[in-house]
Amino acid sequence: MLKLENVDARYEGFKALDGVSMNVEAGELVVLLGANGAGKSTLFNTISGLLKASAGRISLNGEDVTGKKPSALVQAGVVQCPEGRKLFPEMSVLKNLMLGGYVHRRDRAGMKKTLDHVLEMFPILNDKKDDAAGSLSGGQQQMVAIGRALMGRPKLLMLDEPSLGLAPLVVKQVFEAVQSINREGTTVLLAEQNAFAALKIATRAYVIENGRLVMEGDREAMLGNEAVRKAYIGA
Amino acid sequence: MAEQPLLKISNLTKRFGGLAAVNDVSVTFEAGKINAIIGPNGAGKTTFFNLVAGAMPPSDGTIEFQGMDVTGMSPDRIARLGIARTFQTTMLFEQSTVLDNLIVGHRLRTQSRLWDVIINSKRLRDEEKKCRARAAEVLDFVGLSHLANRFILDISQEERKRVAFALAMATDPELVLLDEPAGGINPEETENLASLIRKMVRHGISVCLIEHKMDMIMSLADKIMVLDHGEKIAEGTPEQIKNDPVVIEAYLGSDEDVEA
Amino acid sequence: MFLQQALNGLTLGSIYGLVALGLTLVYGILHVPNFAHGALYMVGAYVSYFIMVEHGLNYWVAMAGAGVVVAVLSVLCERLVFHPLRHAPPIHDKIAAIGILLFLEAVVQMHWGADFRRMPTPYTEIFHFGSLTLPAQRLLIIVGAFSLMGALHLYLKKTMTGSTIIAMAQNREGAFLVGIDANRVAMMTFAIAGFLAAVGATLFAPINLVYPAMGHLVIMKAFVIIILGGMGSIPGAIVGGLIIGFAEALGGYYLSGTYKDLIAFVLLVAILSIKPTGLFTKGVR
Amino acid sequence: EEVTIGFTGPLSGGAALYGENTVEGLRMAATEINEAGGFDVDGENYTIKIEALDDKYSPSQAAVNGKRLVQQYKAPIIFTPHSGGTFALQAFNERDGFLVMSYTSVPAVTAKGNKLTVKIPPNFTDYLVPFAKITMDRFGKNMAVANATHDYAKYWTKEFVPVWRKMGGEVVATNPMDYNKSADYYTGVSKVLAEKPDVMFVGGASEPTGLVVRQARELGFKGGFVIMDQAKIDEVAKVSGGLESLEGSVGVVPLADYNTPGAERFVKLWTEKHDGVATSETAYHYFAMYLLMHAMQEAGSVDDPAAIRAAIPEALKDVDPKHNPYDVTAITDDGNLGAEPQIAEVKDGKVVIRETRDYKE
Amino acid sequence: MDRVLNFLASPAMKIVLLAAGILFPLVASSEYQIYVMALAFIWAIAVYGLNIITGYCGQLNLAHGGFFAIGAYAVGLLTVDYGWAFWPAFIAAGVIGAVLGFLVGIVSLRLKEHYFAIFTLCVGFIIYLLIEKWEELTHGTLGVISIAPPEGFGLVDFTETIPFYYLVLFFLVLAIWLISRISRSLVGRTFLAIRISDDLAQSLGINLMRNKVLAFVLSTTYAGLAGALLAGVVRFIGPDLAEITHTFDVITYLLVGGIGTLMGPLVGTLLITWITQAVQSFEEYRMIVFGPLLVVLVIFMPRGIVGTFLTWRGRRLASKAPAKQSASRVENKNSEEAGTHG
Ligand SMILES: Nc1ncnc2c1ncn2[C@@H]1O[C@H](COP(=O)(O)OP(=O)(O)OP(=O)(O)O)[C@@H](O)[C@H]1O
Ligand SMILES: Nc1ncnc2c1ncn2[C@@H]1O[C@H](COP(=O)(O)OP(=O)(O)OP(=O)(O)O)[C@@H](O)[C@H]1O
Ligand SMILES: [Mg+2]
Ligand SMILES: [Mg+2]
Repeated sequence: MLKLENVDARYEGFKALDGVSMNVEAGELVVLLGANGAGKSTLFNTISGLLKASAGRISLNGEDVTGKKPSALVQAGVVQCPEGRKLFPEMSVLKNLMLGGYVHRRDRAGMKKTLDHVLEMFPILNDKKDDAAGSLSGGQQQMVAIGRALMGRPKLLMLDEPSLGLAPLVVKQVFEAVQSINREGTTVLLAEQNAFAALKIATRAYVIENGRLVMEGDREAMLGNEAVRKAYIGA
Repeated sequence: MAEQPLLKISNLTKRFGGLAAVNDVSVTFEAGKINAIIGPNGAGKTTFFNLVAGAMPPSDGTIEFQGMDVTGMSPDRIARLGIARTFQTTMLFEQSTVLDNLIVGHRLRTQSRLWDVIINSKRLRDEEKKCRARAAEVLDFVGLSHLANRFILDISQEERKRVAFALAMATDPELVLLDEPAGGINPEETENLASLIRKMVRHGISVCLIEHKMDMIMSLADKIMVLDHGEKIAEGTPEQIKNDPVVIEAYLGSDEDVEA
Repeated sequence: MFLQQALNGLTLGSIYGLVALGLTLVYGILHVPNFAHGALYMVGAYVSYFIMVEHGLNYWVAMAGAGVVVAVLSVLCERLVFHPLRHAPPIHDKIAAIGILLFLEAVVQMHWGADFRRMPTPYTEIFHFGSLTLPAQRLLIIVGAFSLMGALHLYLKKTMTGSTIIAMAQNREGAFLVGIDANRVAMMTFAIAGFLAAVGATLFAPINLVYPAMGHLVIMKAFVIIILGGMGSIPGAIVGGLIIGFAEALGGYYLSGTYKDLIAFVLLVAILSIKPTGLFTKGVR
Repeated sequence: EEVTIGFTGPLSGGAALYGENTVEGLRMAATEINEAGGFDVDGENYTIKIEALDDKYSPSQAAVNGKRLVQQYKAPIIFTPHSGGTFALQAFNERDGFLVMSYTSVPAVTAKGNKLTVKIPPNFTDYLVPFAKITMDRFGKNMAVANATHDYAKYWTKEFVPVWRKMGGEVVATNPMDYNKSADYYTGVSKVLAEKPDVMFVGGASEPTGLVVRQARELGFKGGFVIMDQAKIDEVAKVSGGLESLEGSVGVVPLADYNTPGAERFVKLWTEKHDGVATSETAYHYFAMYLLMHAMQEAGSVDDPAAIRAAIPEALKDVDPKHNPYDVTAITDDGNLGAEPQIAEVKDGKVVIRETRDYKE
Repeated sequence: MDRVLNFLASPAMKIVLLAAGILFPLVASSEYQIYVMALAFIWAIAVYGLNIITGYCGQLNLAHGGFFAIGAYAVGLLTVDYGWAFWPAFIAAGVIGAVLGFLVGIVSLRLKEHYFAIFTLCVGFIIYLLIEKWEELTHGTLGVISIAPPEGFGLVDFTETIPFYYLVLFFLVLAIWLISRISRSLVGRTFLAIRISDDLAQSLGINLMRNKVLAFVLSTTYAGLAGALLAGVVRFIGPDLAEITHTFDVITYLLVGGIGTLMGPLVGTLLITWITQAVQSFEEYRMIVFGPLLVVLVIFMPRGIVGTFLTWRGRRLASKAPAKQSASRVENKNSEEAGTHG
């Protein structure tokens, strides 16, 4: 479904992605592991068009999407739930969610359905739906961000550290939610620090280090890999 | 010290409009201990810190620090009394060097005024030396001496967290409040950070921290307070908290495996 | 007499409100006060003058023409100046806006000179209601301004496209990520703001004069208004416009004509001294 | 040889047109003089070069320009069309040695005893009695003051109100308005009209004055207007809705209606090369340039400002009437050029010319 | 090349600049140039004032021109209406600037960001309107005529351009010296902390109000004294001095030179002053050039001339230094003013 070939990305002079090639098949749940600053967010931003790849090629279902605008990618079904949430802080939670469905704005019934689904997944948002998103706690905001991404009814959902700052109980819920989203047919690309929980629901995983993909493997292989355990799972 | 708690909170309440972000919380923290605050998102943990640090006035209740009523004091006065804090999102002076960032941390222990600057008084020269020395000292303490002349822009996330610790330490605090110090860093670094926190306590600084990383909290804390919907729902040792059905229900969840 | 002054206040208030609306919208996107907005207002008046007086076309054609021209100009400012500066610290946008202002004034002055010009109105009737005098043009100003404000309010609140403007204002990247084409939204906002400024100027010009410095005081008052009303708030801009309009008309009449222009500013200073975030803003973390 | 005559005034910003008009007067005269082969002083032939610098109406910029004109361009004479510029130049003109030709009616310019200053326009005080008499006789004794707020307007009010009172009149309302900044005059105009005046004293720049007149009429005012000399009746009429709206007003005579051969010739000269209306400031500067040429000849020097200043009374006699649209004939010791101006009254929809001397008490 | 760069940023450069300032009257081709230079120095002092509150402390003050005018009017009114001599009036101008700065500061500095900017914009406008309308005090639109010049001593006569030039140069050097002291001291670091974040500064025990007000008072004192000097040389002032355009001018000088840098205010002021003089002959067309120039400058040289130079030099030094992985991303590395700009 998604294919990257030798993609580079730069911040001014600094090469943050170096020859990244990866392949995500439809229906997979692929986890991206990496230390801080390894380039996970950079990779996501490059895929979703916020950053321009300085070399290489990105294609979606065989179609070249390198250098496309983010709005075009969302239209094509690639939705990112970004690190740092990037909510609309002074808008109500509900408005935030509705805007998540911006590309489906003509399909009111469909939007309503997705909205119900999201509110069911995060009931607290229902209580807070008229509050300004910026007044929510960190974790609540994270839920809004995930919910907003789901409202775009993604074909490929990219989640950048969705568990950041979440309580264990909520983390668990989030992972369950991700898993069920994936089961319902959405391809998921997940960047996580919480490697163990992520791998448990993954089909496959990549490890990124200093902007390079250094390892790839399916769930069992990864969970069993000594180096991975040591670096990302701890103990 | 022993008879007098370091921090004594009574009936602390903070309302935002109709919402009680912190609701009638009473708790005491002992000196020389690591006290943790946990709770679901939006439970009011950061708000609790904001109240203690004076960043916002409470709607109700009192805060006593070392036997002194500090309720409603301005944050800078509270800092001078010996409460330092770090923020949930690390704030540093990106375009200065690590050392330059830290020098101002000791400013509150100095007396120099504009007049001293104009006449270049001895006091000013002494104090600048003192601030510099203190900066070097805390940098050494957090183990980053080798980065003294690097720019904040150039150092890693975990190093920034350490610099933020050092900055708080530079104020010569009795108590430091750490808001999710291990947010966004990997397990190995988390462990390093935990040892740093232990080291702070060994040096006579009391610590109060907010974290969601349970394994870290459980191994680190002497005492844990659990907040939910602004209310204190439990308090006790890690052992007690782990097994408290109320906490499990509200926060931890019954399935242990997500904590791996 | 009170009613007459109230009517004057309403006239002034609706023009101020219209200009402030554009300003508040652009503020939302730029996050800085756009000092060039007053110059757009001025250019709007000149374009109308050009179409109507120099080419003898109809008043409404002139208004539409000015609206379009200034909208395009406003979009150009966004593309050429503010877009490249979107990551710069706020002070830079302000300076750049001043640069635009100097430039536009100089261009207008080069072409038309600095003298006062007069734009006639096709509506010269004067209505009398008892002791109340209401020239048709003033009626037009009030009705025109309020219909525009109403329409804009509905557009922003009720349509998804309207929401995108607000979304953009709050988080650019966030807007990108839900599939909003941020550039288009920014351009649209600037276009609307420019259009409003030009229409406001065309409405107001017939009862005033057209000259290169005509935007200065209006824009200062518009700043006061958007602060009073809370930056980025549409109803705030309208209410703020009315407050200032009435304060000036009534204050100028009952208190002091000499210090009339001070009223708006003193009001602002007083209000902000008591409530540092303006009248209508909600506290948000 | 070339003599440089300096000018500092507003050539950009809100007052640019005014500034341009004044320099244009100098340029017209200089071009004529140069095309006629220059002029002779002490056996040497000279042409004139006008060096005009922009000061945006700012006094400190005028001072900078003054320094530059004197030192870089060696100008013995500097024109400036505003009081602020004049005051700033007066801080050093005696020391640095240049003559200030000031186009402003502000009395303080010559009242402070500066020896090298000439004030070009006539004293507006000559207008006061005739203005008051004509309007009072026709409409009544109650006057409302609704003129502008800038310095010149204030001088006028200060002088005019006592004259009006002395002649038995009363001031029923005083509400000067900022003609250059106000967004709307309705408030101010309705405020003074509430006191039911017979006569309104208005005036500032012509166009805003026209607006004030227009709005007064809209609000039902039927009396006459005393129009301060800064505003020109013909231009006021364009905004206020024609001469009919000015019925019963008094003001200065538009240059085009002025009854001197110099004025007629000047207006013709102007309309050959420019569009728009010839203004008095241009005509006065045109005259002043000729006056100075003759003064240099009388003084026998192009670079001794004191001598040039001293020669002006003589030079006044030398100026050809065709170069003297306003028939300026005298200069006071303080340096005020003087003329006996004419007055315009709007009567039955027409401008009627009156002589000031007919109204002396 | 590097040697030149290092020299340009070294203390020796300051001595060279000072020498140039002292020698300028000897090489100037006319008194006019000296006069312009003296005026530019006066404005530069005002710009240094703005740099304290805006460059170091991060609060955009749009009333700066108003305080400049207040200083000028203090001298004008005290000497003309109350018969004071210049020097006492000059000191009074500084004090009045400080006191009014204090009063405005304690009200306005509670506001954040644009609210502060627009609030001060309005304060500036109120100052202007008061000067224009409050005739009993200020002479209104008539302005203040015949202001006393600074009294000289012995053979020195400050109504002469060259002695006045040296007088202004003296004050300018004093102003820069004080700022360089402050910016490197604990006080300056405190301002910087506030610029970066109010919350962080407070948590470090910094009293926000006290420090912001201090910076504000310093800046208005600078503005007041600069205005006083202007009144002493031009000797006539009108309300136009308080117009908002002067604030914009001052900000432009600051930005062009480099906000938050030590030499930026001087460089910016001198450069623009001389460019303005040079394009005088374009008369009204010059804004057509100047406006876009300003835009281009902020887009392509956002740190101003001095800031850009320091950054560029920093990059160069960094790239020469033993290769560090991230060295190329260093935004801003320089020894001279590391702590004071950004
Ligand atoms: N805007 C930027 N400008 C310059 N360098 C950047 C920028 N954003 C990221 N980088 C650098 O690029 C590298 C990769 O960063 P990235 O944010 O992609 O890492 P990450 O794997 O997502 O880390 P984290 O776990 O902290 O989110 C890091 O060295 C980082 O410092
Ligand atoms: N300034 C504010 N105005 C209004 N509501 C606020 C404000 N600050 C916090 N709140 C509300 O108070 C509650 C507690 O927030 P707080 O930030 O203290 O939570 P927290 O426990 O730190 O959560 P997290 O673990 O997610 O950071 C939340 O519901 C939040 O929406
Ligand atoms: Mg990341
Ligand atoms: Mg929190």
